[in-house]
Amino acid sequence: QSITSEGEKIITVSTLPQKTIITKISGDKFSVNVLIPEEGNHETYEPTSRQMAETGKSMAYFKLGHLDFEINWLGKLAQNYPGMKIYDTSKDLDLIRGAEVQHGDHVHPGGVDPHIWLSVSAVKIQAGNMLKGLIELDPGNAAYFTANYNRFMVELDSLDAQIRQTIQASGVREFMIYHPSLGYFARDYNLEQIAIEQEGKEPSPRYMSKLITIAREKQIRAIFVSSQFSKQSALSLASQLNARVEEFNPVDADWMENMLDIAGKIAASNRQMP
Amino acid sequence: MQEIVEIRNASAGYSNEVVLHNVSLSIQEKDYIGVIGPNGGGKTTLVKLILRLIPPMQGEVIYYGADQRNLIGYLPQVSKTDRSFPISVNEVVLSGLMSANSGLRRFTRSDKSRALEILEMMGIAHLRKKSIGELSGGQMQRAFLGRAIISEPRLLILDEPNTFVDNKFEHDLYELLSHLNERMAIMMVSHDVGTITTYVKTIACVNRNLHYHRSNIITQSQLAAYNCPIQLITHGEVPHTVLGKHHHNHD
Amino acid sequence: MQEIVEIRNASAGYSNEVVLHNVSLSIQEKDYIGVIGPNGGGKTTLVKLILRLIPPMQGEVIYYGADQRNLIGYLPQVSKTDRSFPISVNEVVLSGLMSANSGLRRFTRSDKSRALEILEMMGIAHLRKKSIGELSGGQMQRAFLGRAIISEPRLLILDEPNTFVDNKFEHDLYELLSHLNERMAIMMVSHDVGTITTYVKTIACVNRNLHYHRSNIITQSQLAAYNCPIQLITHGEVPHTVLGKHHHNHD
Amino acid sequence: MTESMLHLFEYEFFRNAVWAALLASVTCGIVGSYIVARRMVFISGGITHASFGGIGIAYYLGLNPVTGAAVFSVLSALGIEYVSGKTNVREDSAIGILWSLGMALGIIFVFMTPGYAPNLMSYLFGSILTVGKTDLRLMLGLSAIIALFFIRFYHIILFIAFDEEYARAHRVSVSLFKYILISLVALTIVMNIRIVGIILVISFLTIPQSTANLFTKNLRLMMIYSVIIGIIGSLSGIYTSYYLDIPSGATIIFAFIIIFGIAKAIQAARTSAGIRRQIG
Amino acid sequence: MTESMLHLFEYEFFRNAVWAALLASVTCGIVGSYIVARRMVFISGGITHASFGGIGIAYYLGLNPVTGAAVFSVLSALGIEYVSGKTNVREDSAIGILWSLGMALGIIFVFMTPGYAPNLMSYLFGSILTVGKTDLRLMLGLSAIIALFFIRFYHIILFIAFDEEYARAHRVSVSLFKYILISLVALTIVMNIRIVGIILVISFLTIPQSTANLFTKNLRLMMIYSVIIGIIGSLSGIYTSYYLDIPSGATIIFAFIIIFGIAKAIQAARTSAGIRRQIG
Ligand SMILES: Nc1ncnc2c1ncn2[C@@H]1O[C@H](COP(=O)(O)OP(=O)(O)OP(=O)(O)O)[C@@H](O)[C@H]1O
Ligand SMILES: Nc1ncnc2c1ncn2[C@@H]1O[C@H](COP(=O)(O)OP(=O)(O)OP(=O)(O)O)[C@@H](O)[C@H]1O
Ligand SMILES: [Mg+2]
Ligand SMILES: [Mg+2]
Ligand SMILES: [Zn+2]
Repeated sequence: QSITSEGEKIITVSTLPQKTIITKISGDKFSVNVLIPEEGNHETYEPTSRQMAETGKSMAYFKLGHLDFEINWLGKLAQNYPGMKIYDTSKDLDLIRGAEVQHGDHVHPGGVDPHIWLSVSAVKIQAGNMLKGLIELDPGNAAYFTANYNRFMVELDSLDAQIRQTIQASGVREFMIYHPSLGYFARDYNLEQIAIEQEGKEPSPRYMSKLITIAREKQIRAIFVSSQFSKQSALSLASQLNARVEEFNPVDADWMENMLDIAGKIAASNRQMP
Repeated sequence: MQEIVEIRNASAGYSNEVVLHNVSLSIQEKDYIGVIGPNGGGKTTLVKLILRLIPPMQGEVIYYGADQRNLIGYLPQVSKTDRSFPISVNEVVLSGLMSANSGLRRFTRSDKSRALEILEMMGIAHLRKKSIGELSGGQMQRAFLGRAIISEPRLLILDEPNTFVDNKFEHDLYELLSHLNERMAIMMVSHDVGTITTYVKTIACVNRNLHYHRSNIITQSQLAAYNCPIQLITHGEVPHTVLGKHHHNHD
Repeated sequence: MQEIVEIRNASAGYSNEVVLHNVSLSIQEKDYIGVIGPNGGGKTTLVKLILRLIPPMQGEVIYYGADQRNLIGYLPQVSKTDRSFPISVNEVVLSGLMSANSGLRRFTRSDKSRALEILEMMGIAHLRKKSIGELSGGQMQRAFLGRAIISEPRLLILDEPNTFVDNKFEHDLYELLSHLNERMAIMMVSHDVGTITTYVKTIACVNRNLHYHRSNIITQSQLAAYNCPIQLITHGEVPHTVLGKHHHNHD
Repeated sequence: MTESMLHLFEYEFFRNAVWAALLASVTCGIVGSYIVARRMVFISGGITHASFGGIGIAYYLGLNPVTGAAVFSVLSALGIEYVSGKTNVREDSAIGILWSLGMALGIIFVFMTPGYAPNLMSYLFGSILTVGKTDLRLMLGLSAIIALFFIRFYHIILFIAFDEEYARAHRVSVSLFKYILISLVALTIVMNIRIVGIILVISFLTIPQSTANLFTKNLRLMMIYSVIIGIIGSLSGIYTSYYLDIPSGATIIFAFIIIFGIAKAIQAARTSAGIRRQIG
Repeated sequence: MTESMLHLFEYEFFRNAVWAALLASVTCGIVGSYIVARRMVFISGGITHASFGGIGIAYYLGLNPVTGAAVFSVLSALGIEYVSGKTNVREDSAIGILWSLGMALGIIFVFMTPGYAPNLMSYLFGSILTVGKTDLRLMLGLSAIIALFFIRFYHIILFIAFDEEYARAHRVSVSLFKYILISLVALTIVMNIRIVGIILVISFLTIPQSTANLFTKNLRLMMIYSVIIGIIGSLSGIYTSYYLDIPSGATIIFAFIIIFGIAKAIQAARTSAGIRRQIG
């Protein structure tokens, strides 16, 4: 039934947007299996047996790079499937990370913001990594993949231009977000991401008071919140700022459309809604 | 004489064992029934059946009288007391006043002075503010006795009331019960033949079945006639040496 | 005579109350000490002090003898039994065999036959596979008595052993204890003056202080001389009517 | 310092946080004392996770997840009481069973819901700094209901909790009371989770009560002291978190634990002084 | 069907899942019976959340978070035993306190660690379908230790759990045993969470035990039956999840609950038949 018919080649990725992106390049040469790790849902995240069976048949795993899920589970998966190649699509990417800190005798790097799929420039680099991987897996179709890749790059350039235009036209310089998943997006378009959960951490009262002062100063009219999360806290804050809550879905399967949608929402975020 | 409770052809027990087989008993006003029988005979089971703490597997338990509010006062054989439960001795005694309806009303001043009276009667008034877990075995038994009698129930059921209490108090207790019996029926489980035969009016022998003797003195021949299935009760065989009275200097 | 345990000028009690003040007592082989005193006098506290279940606030408790493994068998006044705990009657009795070292070894065949013997002695052999929570009050007390004596300890401490048990068994128990006393020391807390004075060899009166009487018969004048702070013990005042023996048809 | 303390009150989020702390202290102080006395602190974890099922079902049916959580938490509380009453399963095991069942239902319904799964847990993690007005109003209502219920029925609640069998012998409607009580417990937990988050709820439900229990063995006083300790601890926690610029949930917990430590030390000193005096 | 059942074994993930189910059944069957008998099921939630603190500290210090969790879980288990032994705080309250403290520490350390915050909990959660070889080896070791320890010291464990005071009177090193036992409990919980996830752990620790308890009041048999029920339930849950293509955690829980329901029905039928026979 759903187990793929004989001879089909399978690769596995972590998230739905990643599948959309890699399919742009791999076309019909690979069947793409998604594990769909739900951000922050670790108490309950569970793949089904079938997803796991597909993963087992995969030639390779294209990891996004820095999802908690990947950090903690991929090692186990690799143990289960020693034959499966693992590609890190975040290779060579200029990651947003905390400062390195000296702790006595050792240094450890700050945590990495994992939301690298929500940025056109970052996806370009990921696509390059994907291309390299796919060619390695199936050298016979190298030309096909490269053609797809080039076509995708053109699409990405136009997407980037469109987003840049939308943002510039709106004059928006900053946006407020509950859980900071648009760090790379903000960097791409010279926006300031004002996060309530700064670096994904619970706010302190002093930070909250600062936040409110800034939000008032900058006339923030919208608070962005991922549609997977409870809006409750954002709503309460929004009412204090006389702002609205704007939902967006960071993991929508239709990645390109979604990027435009997010850009549109940010562009409109300084406007008072009727 | 008015009937208070009647057990009619009832069987009762626990999930893996039927303990009482087809027992019948009627308790009337002013009754003072002593319940005797060997360990495991079913005395406590009988008490629980009357209190409707376990349902009859067969037959029925009927309560008589329009007002069933203050029907029964009860002293359990073993109380499942959590020794660190935050409740004071005074509150334990007061808890005897709860009943189907009156449990919902607040305690009045007279309830509280009644509780103090009972505590004094039980000789534990000085301990009333202590938490129940801080009492000795006998002191705790006294608190539970107080809880059983405070509401002046129509029927007082005591399952081995002499447990843990010292002799002085035991004696006083039996006197008190005789006195209470003027206004309420009493059913008392005991292994103390001396007591049973001195104070009670009638005797129920419980050993899987129940045999009711309408007197507090039963001879061997009577028992044989009733085919009374109880074990040898032989307190008199133990010779006594009596300690004289001596003074008690409580500090 | 060899000493087993000695309490030397000890005070003991609970966080909010010192119960025993400066008590001393030495228990020697073949001793049979009856401990009497009013409710709340400190009898159970004394027992716990000897067992080192509570630390002395002052003074000391000394165990004598090189081998302290099988020192004490103990029957608590109230056992904190969780009635739904998954343990069988047989296992409860066997648990008396654990001690500092032997607790770590497995039970041998002879341990198990010893347990069966004890269960028969206690009249609960037919209940040995039941879970402890399915016993009646008296049956449970017998199981705990079995646990206390199975290890043949050098000192047997019983806190009100007659609780809940029927007369037939009570009588048998005292006979058994007299028998056991030939090879172990016994300390027994009881409110039953008849027993105390019949079976024990010496008497300790406990009421915050401890007065030790080297005899089992104490007269009023003796008590006065010792200034014994115990309450009136008055069992003899209750008149007895003795029930005759009658047959027991167990099913 | 006093000045800046007052200036914080200009912020609505801060006023709300103070209100939330007060209301959580009251509801958890009362309900927590009952829970601690009955040795069923575990229920806080159980209800939380069982209500997960409700969120999942609500999400699947397109209803409000919070209502789903509330309804389901009450249902699972009733289920816990039912299972432990009717079968011989012990209360803590019953809680464990309902806990698992709730989560399993949650997972299945989330799975059946098309699209990316919602983060059900996020519905259970509130922060005291982002409490909404509606929640505060609901909490105020709940506090009033709980306070009134416990004042009105204090003794019967106490007696049933202490000796259920005895209450049954007195023909009190024990089951009715237990069902009502456990529903109130469930509502308290769910509501408080919404406003202070699950971690803080467990702290609010146990630490002040354990502290109070060091000084009193009276349930009523335990409730009163717990409320007071809850208020002192949570307010000082919030202020500390402001001055140290760290998350307030953690500082409130630390404040509670410090208060507990101090109380324990005082009690130990008192006891040993008392013993020394008596032995003298 | 049998064919495709066997064909599943071609997948390593499936073989590992079956191993994980077996090992979880063994460890949780034994440890869970002990926990259920002692009425401390709550400890599963407590240990998990308390170990959050360990992960936070490990993360801050740049150490391995899983080791941090394991070390901290044992430390908090010892803390629970210590608090409930030395102060008069009841065990469930002590668990609540340690639960809060652990989470507070976790939050603070995450806050102090520079950079984007990781979801610390993710270090603890696993799925039975993604178990790694290393984890299985660790689990195998733990199962062996637990089985040996419980077989070797079965009676002393039973007696201490049943009547601690009596064991003390017999001069058994009660505290030592309790500390060892609670450490084993903590390790079992942490390890099992990593391989089957927290929801499943609580199910594995309570439902088979409650089912076994319907038929036996003997701790040893309870352990054996629990292991068997655990294996049957988890394997049938895994198969069901494969055929219905739904998450296996949930189906395992449902399998457990169905087995419990059937067992309850059998027991009820037996009882009433027995009563009818005896009454005649
Ligand atoms: N909770 C229970 N579950 C199962 N069986 C029980 C339970 N309680 C008592 N039994 C059994 O029922 C029988 C009668 O017990 P019951 O407690 O009524 O005896 P009793 O006459 O009160 O004895 P005692 O003098 O020892 O108090 C006993 O054989 C006992 O083993
Ligand atoms: N756990 C406890 N905490 C605090 N106080 C206690 C505790 N147990 C007993 N007490 C107090 O200590 C005193 C002595 O108690 P103890 O149990 O030693 O008396 P006892 O002589 O055994 O009495 P009884 O004949 O009633 O068993 C009593 O006043 C009692 O209130
Ligand atoms: Mg009885
Ligand atoms: Mg005593
Ligand atoms: Zn994110």
